[in-house]
Amino acid sequence: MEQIQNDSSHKFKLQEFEGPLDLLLFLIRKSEVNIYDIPIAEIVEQYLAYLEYAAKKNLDNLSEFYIMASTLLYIKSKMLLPVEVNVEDEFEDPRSELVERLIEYQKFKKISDLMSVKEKESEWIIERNKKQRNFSFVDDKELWEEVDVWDLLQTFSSIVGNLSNEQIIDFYEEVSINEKLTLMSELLDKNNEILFNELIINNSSILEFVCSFLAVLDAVKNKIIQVYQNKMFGDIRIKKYSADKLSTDNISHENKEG
Amino acid sequence: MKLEKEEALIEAILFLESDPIDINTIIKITDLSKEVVSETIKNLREKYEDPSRGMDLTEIVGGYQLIPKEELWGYLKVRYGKKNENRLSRAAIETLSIIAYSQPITRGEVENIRGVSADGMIRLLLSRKLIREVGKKDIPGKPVTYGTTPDFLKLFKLNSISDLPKLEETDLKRFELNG
Amino acid sequence: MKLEKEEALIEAILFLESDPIDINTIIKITDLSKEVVSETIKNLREKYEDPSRGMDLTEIVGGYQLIPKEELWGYLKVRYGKKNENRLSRAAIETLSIIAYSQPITRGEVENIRGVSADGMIRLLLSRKLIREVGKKDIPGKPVTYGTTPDFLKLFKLNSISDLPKLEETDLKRFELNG
Repeated sequence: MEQIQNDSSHKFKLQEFEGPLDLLLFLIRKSEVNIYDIPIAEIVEQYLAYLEYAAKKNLDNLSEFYIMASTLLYIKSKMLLPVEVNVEDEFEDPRSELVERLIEYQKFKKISDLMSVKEKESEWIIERNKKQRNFSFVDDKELWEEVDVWDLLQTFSSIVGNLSNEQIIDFYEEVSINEKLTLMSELLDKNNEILFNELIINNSSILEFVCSFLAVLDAVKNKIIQVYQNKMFGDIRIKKYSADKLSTDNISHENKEG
Repeated sequence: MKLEKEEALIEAILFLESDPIDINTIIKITDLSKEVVSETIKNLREKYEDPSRGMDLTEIVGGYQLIPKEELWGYLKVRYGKKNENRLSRAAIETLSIIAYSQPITRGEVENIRGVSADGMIRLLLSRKLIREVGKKDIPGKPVTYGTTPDFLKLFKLNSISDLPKLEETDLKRFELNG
Repeated sequence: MKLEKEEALIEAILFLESDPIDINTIIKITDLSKEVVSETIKNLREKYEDPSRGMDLTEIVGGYQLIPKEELWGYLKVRYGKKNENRLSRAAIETLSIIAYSQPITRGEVENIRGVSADGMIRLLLSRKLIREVGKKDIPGKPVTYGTTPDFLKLFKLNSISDLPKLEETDLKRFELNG
């Protein structure tokens, strides 16, 4: 930051002034003079010293400073003239208009300080992610209610139809065991305990038995269920797996090997 | 523990996020311990359950999210719902049908069948409570498997998943022919 | 009045909006009376004042908005903060202050107060949408008059122009040597 020394050895920084009024306010304060009785000659001298320096530094936008300089010089000259005292007229101080402007300007400088504080608060803005929020109010219950189970079937069937033969085989083979696993967990949601027989929907299908049995073994292995059989060849009872010790009146047939 | 300030901070984070935010990200932002974050989320969630609160703190895949309570959706739909979309998206039905017919099924398997990412759709179906996590598949990585829920059965007026209409008539034939 | 459900609904609306929402829009969405909406907003605002809440219910630019509490910004800045790179210069703030406190005001009047040309500053403030032309003064030449905009209120977090910070009565008149 560049500094100069003027005659009164007041230091000030260049470009600190928003305009000639700002500079004048500064000079008046520094000189600690009464604004209603500005020693114009002294202030003009300091003002011109600054201007001269600024001109040397090739600062832009000095025209307004020059206009003020001429105003100041005009006031100074008016003050040098003898005042014709006319008792009827009020004495018009040649400085009064300038003083009014300075006071008005100072008022706004103070307001600007207040505003600067407020503006500084907006240095940071905390913003929400503006992109479309993820709520699908339209993918609503009612929309789902318009879909029926046949839509599901049709959709699924067309998906299957588009799969390659290889994909279908892989895919189809899994369906049945998975289906039994699903049925089992569904039943276990509603009941504490279910019977193996409940997994069999179509009694005539051997595949049903095989898949159900494989599903049970799979679930046991994955610690989803526990199974018991109270008597030989009796129905297998299926319970949700719990880490607690099994009660003694049941014989565990947990089969880790599957 | 009172955790007032922690609660305020995490509430502000949930407010600012528009997507689900996972607990590790919250830990990173807040510089709080996992225990404190979990505890605070639990407290917050309970507070949001109050009927005078407008959102639920929901846990869905990918993290936590504030979501306007469902009973208010009727009012909110007009202004905040996506317009020009009064039909369920094809993707949603497809994904649901695959999960319904092939459960338990992993996300990867759904993606294989549909050929596109299933992330968003699975999240949607989870939040609609039509599917849920049912276990983990016994393959490397132990991916989560999904299945349908009681709400799914209710919606499609099924007593049990075994009442889903079967493919047999049309596609089983094709399967047999080619099998 | 308990207004539980109304509170929930209005909270959800405030949550979904990212910009200030005015009371009439809330009335339209909720189909509630103005009294009920005002009362509910008052209740909500009090509740949000609790230190365990992460946002404030603020009234700005004629609307209501949930804004994360300022004391939390330190944590939130990294992820959600946007530094305002367009801070106003001293000259711009001076010009803006003059216009804000003396609107409607012509360029000439601004220049008279500041003692410098206001052309560039007015152009800057216009382009930042902080001021706008509001009319013409009925003097020879019919110069344009300027006033502040809603964006101005938003930037300075004001609800209305009457909320501008006030100078003490004494400050207005007194000239301070040390000011």
